[in-house]
Amino acid sequence: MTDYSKMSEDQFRQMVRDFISENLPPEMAARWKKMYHPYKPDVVWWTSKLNEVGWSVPGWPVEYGGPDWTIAQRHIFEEEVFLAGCPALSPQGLTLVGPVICHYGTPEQKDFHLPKIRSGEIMWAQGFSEPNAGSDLAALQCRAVRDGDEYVVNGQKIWTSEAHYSEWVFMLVRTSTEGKKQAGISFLLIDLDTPGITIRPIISIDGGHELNEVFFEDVRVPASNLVGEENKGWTYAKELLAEERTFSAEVKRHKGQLRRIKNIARETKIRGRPLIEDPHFQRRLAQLEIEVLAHEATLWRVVAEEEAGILGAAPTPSILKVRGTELVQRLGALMIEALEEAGLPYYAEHDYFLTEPADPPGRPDAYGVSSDFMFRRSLTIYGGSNEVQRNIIAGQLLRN
Amino acid sequence: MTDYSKMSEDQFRQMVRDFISENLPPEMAARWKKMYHPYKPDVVWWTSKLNEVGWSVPGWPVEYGGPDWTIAQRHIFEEEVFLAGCPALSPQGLTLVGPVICHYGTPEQKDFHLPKIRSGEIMWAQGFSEPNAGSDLAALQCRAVRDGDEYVVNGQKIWTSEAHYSEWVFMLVRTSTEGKKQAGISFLLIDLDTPGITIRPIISIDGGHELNEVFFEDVRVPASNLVGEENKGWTYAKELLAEERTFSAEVKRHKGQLRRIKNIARETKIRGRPLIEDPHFQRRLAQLEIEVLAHEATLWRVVAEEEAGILGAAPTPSILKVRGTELVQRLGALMIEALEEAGLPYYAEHDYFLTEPADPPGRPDAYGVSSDFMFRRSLTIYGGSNEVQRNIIAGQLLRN
Amino acid sequence: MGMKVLPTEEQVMFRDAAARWVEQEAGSGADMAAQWGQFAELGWLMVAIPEDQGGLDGNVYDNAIIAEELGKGLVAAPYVGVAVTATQLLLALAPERAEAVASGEEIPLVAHVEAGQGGDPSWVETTATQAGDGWSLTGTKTAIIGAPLATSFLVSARTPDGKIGLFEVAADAAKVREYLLFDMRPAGDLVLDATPATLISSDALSAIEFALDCEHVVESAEAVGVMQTAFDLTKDYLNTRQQYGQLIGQFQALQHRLADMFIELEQARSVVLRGLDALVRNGPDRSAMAAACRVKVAQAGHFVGAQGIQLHGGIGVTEEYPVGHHFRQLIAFEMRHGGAGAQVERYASMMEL
Amino acid sequence: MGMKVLPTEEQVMFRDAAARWVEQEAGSGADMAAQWGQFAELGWLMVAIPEDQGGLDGNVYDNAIIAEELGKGLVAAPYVGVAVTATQLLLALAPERAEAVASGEEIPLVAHVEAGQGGDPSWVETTATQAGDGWSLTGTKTAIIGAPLATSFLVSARTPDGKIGLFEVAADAAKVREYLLFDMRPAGDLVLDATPATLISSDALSAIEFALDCEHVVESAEAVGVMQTAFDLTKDYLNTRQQYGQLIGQFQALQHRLADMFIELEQARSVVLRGLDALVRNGPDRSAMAAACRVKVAQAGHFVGAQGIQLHGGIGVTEEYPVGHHFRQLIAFEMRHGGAGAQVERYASMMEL
Repeated sequence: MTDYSKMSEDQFRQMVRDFISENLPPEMAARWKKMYHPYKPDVVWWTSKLNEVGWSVPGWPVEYGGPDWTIAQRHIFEEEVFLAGCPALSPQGLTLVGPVICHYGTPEQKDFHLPKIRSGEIMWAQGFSEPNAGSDLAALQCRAVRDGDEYVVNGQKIWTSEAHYSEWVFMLVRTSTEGKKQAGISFLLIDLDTPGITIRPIISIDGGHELNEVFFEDVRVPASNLVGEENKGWTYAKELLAEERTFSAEVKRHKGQLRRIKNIARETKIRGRPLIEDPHFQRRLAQLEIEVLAHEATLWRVVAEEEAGILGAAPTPSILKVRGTELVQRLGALMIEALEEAGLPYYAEHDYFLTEPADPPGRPDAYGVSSDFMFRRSLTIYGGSNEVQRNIIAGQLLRN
Repeated sequence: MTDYSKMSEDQFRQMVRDFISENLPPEMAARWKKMYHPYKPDVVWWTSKLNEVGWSVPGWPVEYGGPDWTIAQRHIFEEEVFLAGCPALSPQGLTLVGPVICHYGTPEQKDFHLPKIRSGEIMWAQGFSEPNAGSDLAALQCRAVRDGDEYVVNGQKIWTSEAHYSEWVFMLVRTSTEGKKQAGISFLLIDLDTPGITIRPIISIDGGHELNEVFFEDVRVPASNLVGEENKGWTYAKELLAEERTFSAEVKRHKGQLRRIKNIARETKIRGRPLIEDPHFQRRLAQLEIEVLAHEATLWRVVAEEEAGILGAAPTPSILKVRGTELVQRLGALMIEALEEAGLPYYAEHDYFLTEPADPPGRPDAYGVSSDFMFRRSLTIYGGSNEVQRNIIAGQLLRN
Repeated sequence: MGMKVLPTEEQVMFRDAAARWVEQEAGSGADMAAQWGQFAELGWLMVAIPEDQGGLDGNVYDNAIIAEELGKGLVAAPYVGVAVTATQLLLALAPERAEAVASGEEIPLVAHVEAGQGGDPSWVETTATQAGDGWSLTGTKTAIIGAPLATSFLVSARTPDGKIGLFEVAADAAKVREYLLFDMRPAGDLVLDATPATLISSDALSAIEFALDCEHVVESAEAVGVMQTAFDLTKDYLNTRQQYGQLIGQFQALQHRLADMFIELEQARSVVLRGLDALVRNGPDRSAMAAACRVKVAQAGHFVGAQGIQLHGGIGVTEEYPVGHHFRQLIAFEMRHGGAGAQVERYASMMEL
Repeated sequence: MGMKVLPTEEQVMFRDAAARWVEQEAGSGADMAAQWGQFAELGWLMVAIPEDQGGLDGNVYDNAIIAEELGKGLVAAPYVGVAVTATQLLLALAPERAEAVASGEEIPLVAHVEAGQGGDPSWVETTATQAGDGWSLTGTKTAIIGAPLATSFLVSARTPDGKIGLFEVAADAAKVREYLLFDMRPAGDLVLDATPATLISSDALSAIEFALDCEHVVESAEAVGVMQTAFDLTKDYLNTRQQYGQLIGQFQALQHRLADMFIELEQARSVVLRGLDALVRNGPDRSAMAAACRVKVAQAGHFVGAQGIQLHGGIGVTEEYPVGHHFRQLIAFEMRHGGAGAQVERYASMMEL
């Protein structure tokens, strides 16, 4: 295995770029630069490609196939693959449930699941939110009742990204109603082919299909699919989210947006002059680029502090999430403004994302921009709404 | 008495302009265009001048000397006198306690106080806030205990504008601790020459002196100075504030600020070019001018609805206050930006505002701009902080 | 301050009728052509047409009142485009045509906007050349809302003498590239390639400017309607949805957001009244006020729509819940006529300095 | 991502020493001259000077660490102006002078800013003409913080060949119009009217640019200190002040405001590290990063200072409570070098398009 620890950041970055230019098909890159919802065939193909060199699971322990990158290297990798237009890997398996299985899974769970996650052979959905457990996740009610060596699951999950083309789902289920509401929650792995599961699409306001509702009716799940101990699922879920504390910063997306805004503003001619030459537009763009710089520097600070084993400013993940998501929306707003009427046509990633979307009329550089702008309203809502994040930040500050 | 009801708005406006140009000494106008704290000699002189034609108390009932203007006419008047640089009338007597005495005062109170308020002979301070009763005004603790035909007042008031050059103060005092905290409050008039009163200046961060703390130690006040009934003061105070529901919109100040920003931006040359010609600056200015237009149109709507006897959007005063005060601060920020370093020198309205301030070095058009910017931080705090106003707005919306 | 604020009795009747219509018909699945017949019957297409031309002798205020109600229901039929923009243009340049529009018999749509115009009505790159007795036009007009319904297009084009003329192209003689806007309203681009056209006026710029100013303001009124519903949905949601064992409307941070939404909504409503006033007065500030109107309403709409979604949480981004539809239409409003930024620039160019 | 984030042990020592000094001396009423002697003794004036010129061989990071602590205490003595701007300029153009500055014996201040410069270092209208053996300068340099303490001024001026030279004018030979800034720091304008001066360099622009970039970043670090105290005061106040029978820190709207203040503070702190990194690397992005630093810190400071006052309520606008003083100094920071808006423009002019 390559020893990455000896590489400078520039060397590492160059290595990633070389890999991409040798392996990423240009038509796939072109497709991904306009798309914003996952397209399964590309995702699976690219996951397996990365797996060949051991790069599909940068966050995993070495003994389970992780490449032993520093946090900084992981960020460089993420940025490079994103900006080059590589297919977005599905995070549920690779970065969410994978590490939990690594840490808490039984030997059988590890043997069965980890290789299939790494290679992209099995894709995962995350079953956490419920209709009445959104911001207040611990209020979840989907029940799993032990019956012999099985759990019988009844209930509903919602906002389940990619469930319609995933093979498995990892769930938080209620196994006890005693004590605090956080106390009776367990972490369960379920094969989506199990009888009793119904998946219903949720179409989002961009016209796309990424989200789903999943209904469970007397779904019988082997007890051996329980991860860790019964009623301790809340702890694992929290660790799973904390593990990724710096990866919700969205910096790579901001950089992609800045590039795309500049491209659009070069192409948009207002009364014959490229918009990019308008002093007012330039300064608004400069202002946002400065915001991105400061945000990226915050990310770097946190990464350096993490690598040095220092906790740093305590509510860091919340800060990165709030600022990162809000910047995505502000950049999106400037981008649609730069498009004027050219951004108005509906760009339908319509066919449930199992086929490539059709191109609407108009400028190719406008494809998907306004749809993406619509869909990204969700950024400030999911994963703990920004209101919840601000509660967390203030709570930590005022306790200290 | 002139019948103003027959006048068109344009005629009315012209009449006010004519009066100003005939009566306002040019040096006084020049002084007021750079000042932002009241300067007593000018205030008294101008009040008496307006009183000669019956214009010092536009909000009073006709029988007590009000000119019977429409609400629209009052706004036109306010705007014209402000923009012409007339001394700012002291609101405490003329627009706050005056109408309360008109409605609830005894005949003796009316005979003694109203003429002296109208003419500017007696100036008033408002004793409402206390150190522990700010946003939560009804928590006030300054006690007035009945002793024969006197009240004995003990306690403290704070943020008392202009107390240091006022002759009287109107107070909310606690006369009972029974029932709800709003229930035991009375409305009392106190001569500031009464023994036991100590006035201590509060210097604000602009270096100016407008605010005071007032301490009351066994201050004996004739019981005949009670307004209305004992323990009903909260009602009168609320009416007093509601009476002026459209006059906290600050539109006249916004218009003055826009004028001044444009003047400054014409004078500020950046690398040889007037700032006013910079397209970026122009558009930011345009944005704020549009905000002012929309806000002014809201004021007009509310005035028209009031005159038609329709209540309109219920939390109107709070909306006007929140938006009006925040716009003053945004305009102030653009103004100091337009000044660059020329706004840095300290402009001291230092001599407790009984003398005219000295001019600092630098551009005369910069005088007072940054000091005013500092002082206007108070706008979003006093008179019910903007946080309290938003509570009020949301409370009314969510009840309906 | 003499701005008209309160509706007349007649206007209240129109408003109530429109509200009833929206409630009954807007989601009924009836096609736009059928709805158009109803608009004509209800008299909505003739409110701003003088009595002697067969109209109801009202003005843009009446259009605005109807448009606001249609906005509440996200009605896609191009009411403003026909009953305001095209109607005003014809009243100025070919008043004898107004009656046929009012009756619903003809549905002309103005084809003026071009890519790169940046909200400046005088920037027209489409050219008109004389071809025998008639004219022929070349260029592309974009984002014509309701294009599939049009019977003809009123097209601005630069004539050989450098002036901007107005021409008419019959819908069946035109090449229209139809598409949906992202807010699901049908629209189209008019692709002119030496397309034959009839001359209406050889010097039409000032009439076009007036008609577009009317469009800015009345479309703003429509957007206020869109916003109002987004606000109402959000307010009701805060009074219904529970999290952490209480109504989410009891959380102060959400209360303050709702207050800010309401303030913006009120500012938008007010500036529309000011815009209408400026149209009727038709003074030197008319175009500046129309631009201001568009800017303020677009920005307020962006904020109210986005926060409406945010306060709904996940359900707000779904197709099956309405608040996101309102957001989309508000964003489409913001992006039209060069976008709100271009309208700020336009205001700045007219601002007293 | 190789940006230096964590302080060295030596830097931690400096930070602790500066924090102690601020605690003991900052409000002690000692005059600036006395404080200056202490700065020299503590070695703070020599941290960025190479060892072979008698310094401690550190760099602007060390200056920034000290400046941040001085900012927390609103120390008026012109530490950044002398130990960073003047020192860097002399190190580039007259390194033999550095030792006298480090010892506190000489206190030169850079006189470069002119009205109308708009943050562009190359816009200099002050002129230098040769007069016999020496030079004579005419023009006005403005907003020199700490001017009353200066022993000399390092003045930029345009020479007859069109280049920008650097000159020195002794304080006792100069006409200084002294005044207070609104944040109560002593400052002054240098009024040059055929004033005799000594030439230091006849082609100084690039050294001036470097020194000013250092000033931008280290002054930003100082402003972060100012902001930190404003934030801490506010946080403590929310944990102390009661209204409506509870700690005001329990109101969610105020909690969220505090969270936003903290986010801005953290962004400001981060961008300063990035600015320092750019100075040390001295690559093509140096000036852009310095401008970005100034912009972000100024805007964050404006927000944090203003909200600090707002959350304090009435007491926040009083002279006797500190949070307003911090706001004032943050606004003064924002207005310097053409103001934050001019720095955005400067960044935009260097941005990759």
